[in-house]
Amino acid sequence: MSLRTESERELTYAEAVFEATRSEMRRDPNVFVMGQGVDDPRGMFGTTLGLHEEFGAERNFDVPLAEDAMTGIGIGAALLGMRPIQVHQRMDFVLLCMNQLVNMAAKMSYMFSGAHRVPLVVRAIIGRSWGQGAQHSQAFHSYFMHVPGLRVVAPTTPHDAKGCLTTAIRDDNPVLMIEHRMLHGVRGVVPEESYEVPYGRARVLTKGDDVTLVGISHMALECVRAKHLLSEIGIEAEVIDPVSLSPLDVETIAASVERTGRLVVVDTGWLSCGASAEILARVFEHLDGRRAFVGRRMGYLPTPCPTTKVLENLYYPTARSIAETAYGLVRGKGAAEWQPPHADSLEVSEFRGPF
Amino acid sequence: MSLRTESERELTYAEAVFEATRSEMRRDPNVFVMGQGVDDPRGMFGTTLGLHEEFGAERNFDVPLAEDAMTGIGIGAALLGMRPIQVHQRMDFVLLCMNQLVNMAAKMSYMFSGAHRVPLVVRAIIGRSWGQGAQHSQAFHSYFMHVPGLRVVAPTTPHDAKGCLTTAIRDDNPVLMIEHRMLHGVRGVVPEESYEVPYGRARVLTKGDDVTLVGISHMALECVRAKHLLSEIGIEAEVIDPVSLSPLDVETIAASVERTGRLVVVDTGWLSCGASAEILARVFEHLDGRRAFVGRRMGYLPTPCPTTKVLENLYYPTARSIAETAYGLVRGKGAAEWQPPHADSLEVSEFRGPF
Amino acid sequence: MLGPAGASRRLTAEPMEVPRNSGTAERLYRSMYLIRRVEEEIIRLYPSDKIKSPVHLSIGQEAVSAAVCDHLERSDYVFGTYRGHALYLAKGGDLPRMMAELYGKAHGAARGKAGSMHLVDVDVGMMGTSAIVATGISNAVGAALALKMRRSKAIVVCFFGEGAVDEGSFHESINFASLKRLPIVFVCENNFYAIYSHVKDRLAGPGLVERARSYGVTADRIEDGDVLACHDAVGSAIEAVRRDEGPRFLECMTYRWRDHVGPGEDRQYRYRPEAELDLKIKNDNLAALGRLLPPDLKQLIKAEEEARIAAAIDWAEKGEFPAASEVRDHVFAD
Amino acid sequence: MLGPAGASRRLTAEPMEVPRNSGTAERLYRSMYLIRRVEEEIIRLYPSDKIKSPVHLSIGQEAVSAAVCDHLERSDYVFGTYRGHALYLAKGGDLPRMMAELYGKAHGAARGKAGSMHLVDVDVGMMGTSAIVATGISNAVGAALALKMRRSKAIVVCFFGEGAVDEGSFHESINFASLKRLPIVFVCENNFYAIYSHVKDRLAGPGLVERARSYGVTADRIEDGDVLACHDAVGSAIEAVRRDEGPRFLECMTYRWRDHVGPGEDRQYRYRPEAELDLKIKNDNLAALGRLLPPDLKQLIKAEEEARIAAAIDWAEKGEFPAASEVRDHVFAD
Ligand SMILES: Cc1ncc(C[n+]2csc(CCOP(=O)(O)OP(=O)(O)O)c2C)c(N)n1
Ligand SMILES: Cc1ncc(C[n+]2csc(CCOP(=O)(O)OP(=O)(O)O)c2C)c(N)n1
Ligand SMILES: [Mg+2]
Ligand SMILES: [Mg+2]
Repeated sequence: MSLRTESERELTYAEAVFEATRSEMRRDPNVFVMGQGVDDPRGMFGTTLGLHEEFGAERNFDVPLAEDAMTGIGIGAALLGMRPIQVHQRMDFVLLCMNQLVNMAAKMSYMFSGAHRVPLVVRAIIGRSWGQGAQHSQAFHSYFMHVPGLRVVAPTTPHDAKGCLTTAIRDDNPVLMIEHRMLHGVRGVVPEESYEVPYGRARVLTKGDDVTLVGISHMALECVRAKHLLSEIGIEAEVIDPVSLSPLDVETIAASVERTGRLVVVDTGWLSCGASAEILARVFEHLDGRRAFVGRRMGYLPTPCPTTKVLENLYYPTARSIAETAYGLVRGKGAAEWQPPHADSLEVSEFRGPF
Repeated sequence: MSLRTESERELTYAEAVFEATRSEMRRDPNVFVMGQGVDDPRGMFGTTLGLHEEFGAERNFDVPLAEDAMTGIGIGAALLGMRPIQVHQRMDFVLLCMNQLVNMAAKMSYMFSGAHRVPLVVRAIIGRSWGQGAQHSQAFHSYFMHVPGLRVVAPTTPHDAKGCLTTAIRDDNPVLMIEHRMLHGVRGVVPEESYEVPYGRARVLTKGDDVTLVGISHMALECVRAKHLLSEIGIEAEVIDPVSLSPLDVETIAASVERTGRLVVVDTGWLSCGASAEILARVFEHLDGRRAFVGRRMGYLPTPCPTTKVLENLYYPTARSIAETAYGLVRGKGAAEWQPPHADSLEVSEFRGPF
Repeated sequence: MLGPAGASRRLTAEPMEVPRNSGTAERLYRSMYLIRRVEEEIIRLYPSDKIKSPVHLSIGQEAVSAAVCDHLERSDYVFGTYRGHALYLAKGGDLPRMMAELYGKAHGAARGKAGSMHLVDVDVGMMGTSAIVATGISNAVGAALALKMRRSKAIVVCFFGEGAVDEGSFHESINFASLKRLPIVFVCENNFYAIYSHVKDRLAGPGLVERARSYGVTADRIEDGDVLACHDAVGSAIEAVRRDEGPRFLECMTYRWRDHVGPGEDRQYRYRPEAELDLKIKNDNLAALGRLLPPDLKQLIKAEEEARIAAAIDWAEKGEFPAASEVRDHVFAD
Repeated sequence: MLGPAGASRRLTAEPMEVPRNSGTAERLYRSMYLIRRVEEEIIRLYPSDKIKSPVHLSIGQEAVSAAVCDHLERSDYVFGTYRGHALYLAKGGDLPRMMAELYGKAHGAARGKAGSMHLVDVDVGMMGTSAIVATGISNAVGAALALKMRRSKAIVVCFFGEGAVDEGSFHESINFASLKRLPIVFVCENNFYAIYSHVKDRLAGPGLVERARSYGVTADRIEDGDVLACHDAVGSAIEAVRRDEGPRFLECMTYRWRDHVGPGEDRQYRYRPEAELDLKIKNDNLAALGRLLPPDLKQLIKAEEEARIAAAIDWAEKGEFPAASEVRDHVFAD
């Protein structure tokens, strides 16, 4: 998917992340990158590749395997006005630094009544495919959406990846940026100049009157694919990418649901107490009985992620399962069975890892 | 609040927790307690007081300040058939052991296809009052509700505290039991014999046709108080205590909302991606347009917890604010303003800490 | 809002001649006396329920903060724990604003949002304290990293109890500090207990100093009882860090007289031998230091500090509580 | 479902006379040969896309698992990491079920849910592996705690890379193990690298052995290159643990020949000197050990193991994938 704007230059998502990082490092000497392997020959899937060559070893450095302290160290540096960017190759590892992120970073501004600010960016990559298994496939964005004092963004397009990261780096508050591994190779138009993508503004990716599909991160792609499947049988889906999860642009989503009367929220994560629960609840509260609607949540199965492909394929929502769900909502209980054609997700099916 | 059953013996919540622990330790030599200060002269607010005297120092022992490894050690012992009970004086500290709970305990049964089981009980105490501040007042039950493979219980009454803990200890799966510090001193009828409170069964505490109030943990008490305030002006609230959060008994709650058409979920925690979002979403999905209803979520303000009393008082839902919210739902937009009388929560107002 | 004019932020009395190490003894006595007396006032005030938050007192432990901070510039940074009154005061934190903070008032150090457990005064480099054990240590290391990246001459001192060494976070932090040779002093206040748990029941092996050395960090154990000796030992460690010789670790032996939390005593719990406590009280560091000062100088110091304390309490009591609207302020920096 | 009859779980060939330490050399050679060849087969099979999960190979590191496990009973427990093929095989894990697991088949060690990163075979005490670095260490300590509480004679051995020592969890775990004198051996396979990051860029101070000693744990460094010497050193440590002398720490120097993950080489990344790698390959432990065995014995072992491997792959390939309904099984123990 590429959203064409004035400029026609295309980059991959990984390149867009790299570009935002490099241009902010050029702009502000306080910006630096720290993380396991950020300066290694693979450069975090290319997103940090060689930054130490331009900016010196002090501004793009490898760290010990010590997620808790390294997060605390980032916070401490931020207290003195540095602007660290930390990267986790898998979001599963942030479970080791929840204490610093939630008990410290999120609270320091409030607890000290503004005496401190924590301009910290944490990039966390959600793994998928090629047998990532139970411990390399998890998505914990809801954990951060739960906590006041943190911002959470989950850009889907290269354009938004660059813009969200730029906004995050310039923000004086701790920001979690969620990147889906399946998006790193996806291409899209990215302006060369710097720009910020604002918090709390959802993007309507496609217009439609029959059903609202909200897709988070990689699931926005699958929703667009589902939309095409649905179009073929005359159902017009409006696809919305929230982009920013905290704060969340409930107005845009609710306005769409007000028209369509039907909502499917598709998350790259579990449902229970997840982002999809929050979005559904927020739309419900927002419409507040003024407009009846029906809604569904989709996401990971309520199990750990199985490794074997045959089971892993069942674990994730697909364009097809999203289309089926939307179809069920639109046509209602009595409708004829509809089996949408298979829609290939090349970024998944062609992925060969190794991680 | 005491739910009178056949027996009339009353215990405090803390005593009920103690009794369940002691009787399971007598019943099964594999049960043991480990945690910071469990064998100290205060015995975790009395819940573990002197257990080492009856069962020996090996079965109720203090541990270093090392939440991550101690959790992993509990898991390792459980793999060999022991049944550890771990206690965190404050739930805020579980952020240090999220990795072991989520990446290991929750996954071992599935990841190894049943080759392992993890009979671990983690008791986590939510702090409140007497200036606990931002880092000693948090409630993270939604984090555990999010993750497949964990069970989460949040008993409100001494009766359920004993029964839930007994169920948890006998369960071959990891269970989080959430205890609210404000409940430890609350008295209620507790049978002397052992009994299990089953997962996934909510309790209807009071019947009513006008509005459904769902109160989690300590908030169930406040909902009962709110119910009394509402009664005085002729509004009958049905108060439901979910008791078990994962699995959740959505049927009972939805059946009530189907009657009342109005739902207020009151959590002792933040709203965003919280238990209240999940409950609201589940009820919405369950009724699935068959019955329109309006709903509200209440919980912590979307801020860290302030220390000073004047602000802390604003931070938590109260019987009064719950009653006001319910009143608004029942009487609708045009209704006259109603200021419910103050209902004292003695367990809060008389609490003098120190922790 | 600043404190009353009389309450200057730094301890500015001129040094006077006293038997040994005169200026130092005077400064340390003044600092320790202030800490002791402020906390005694907290004990006195606590039953009134005006201080509605847990307090963790440093009575008995004053020497460590006083001795360390005496070597620090205002531009140096310190990080501490919930047991933070002593550090806040020794580093020159504003006393009236501390008292107002304990009272939960709007003119408190953090407008009442922090309470005793989260004292902060960035103007003097008191960077705040955490109530989650050991979590401030990595923050302190991060501050030292920032100083190094900026080629600053300032240093960081990080205070924590021996209980914090149990936490993995300590190890990750000291390893990184050593790896990058950061300008930081780790000051472990070993008071033997974490709540009611003795260090020997939590810490395996030859001891804290050996732990630190296993990270390539020069480490010393400083015995309790001689404040001036402690001051000297701390001084050379700090000088080494200033000379960019990499981090230092100091195990400062000390002892808490009061209960872990709250204003009371804790003899009734019998978790520690009464004789152990009695001996510490008998060998009171503050009294011993006082004996080195001429009586009239001592009296002068006392009078001055008493006046500051009284003024601070008075100022704190008079202030307003924050307005309800403040509850939503500062969730984010703007 | 068990593997084919030919694939016995334990390595049961009778010892024979060889120059030095005959039975031992034979057993170790057999074990190491099996590991090497199984992984070479994985390399061969990988391009077929039949193994759809990351593999972390132990080629070059076989000696450690082989030498340690040779001293273990079936009733002893081991915990390992995602780089777990060697440990699984050395502890006597079922080879056909391992291969089926890599293929994601229903008759795999965990019915396809685990893949290469989470090998398990509780029947032989292979307690499973974690893909989150260092997290298995505390689980192993917990198992040792359970053994001690039950007065069992069994012991636990915990394997991890030197990268795991960076994690606070290691420190918390070894401290507790030492405090309680638990029957556990910590085996750190120091292959110098965590992915492409050299240990000297992550580990401050005098070294791993000194770290362990600072917890009161007896610790030894065992050099790479002499498998029988390694076997002896490991043996005495294990015997000490069996005599209830408390935990031991062994730093086993070793080297990974292949890329961190995947079947390939990694010379193109130039993160390590080629000469370093070449020297290790030249001094191949397996080949060196083989030179101690009579040629015909060696041939016999090879033939036997090749037959087992071929049978295992054949069996794995033939099996079915799990049914769709299995995706929801085992979230909870029933
Ligand atoms: C991570 C964490 N675990 C447990 C606690 C509960 N707790 C508060 S203070 C304390 C003891 C700390 O002892 P030490 O570090 O020696 O400091 P001291 O109180 O002696 O000054 C404990 C266990 C906590 N606040 N944080
Ligand atoms: C907690 C955690 N952090 C980071 C990673 C990513 N990671 C996977 S393996 C690895 C290197 C581990 O090195 P080492 O422990 O030496 O083991 P080796 O791979 O050399 O056998 C890293 C950093 C992880 N899996 N878990
Ligand atoms: Mg202490
Ligand atoms: Mg390694």
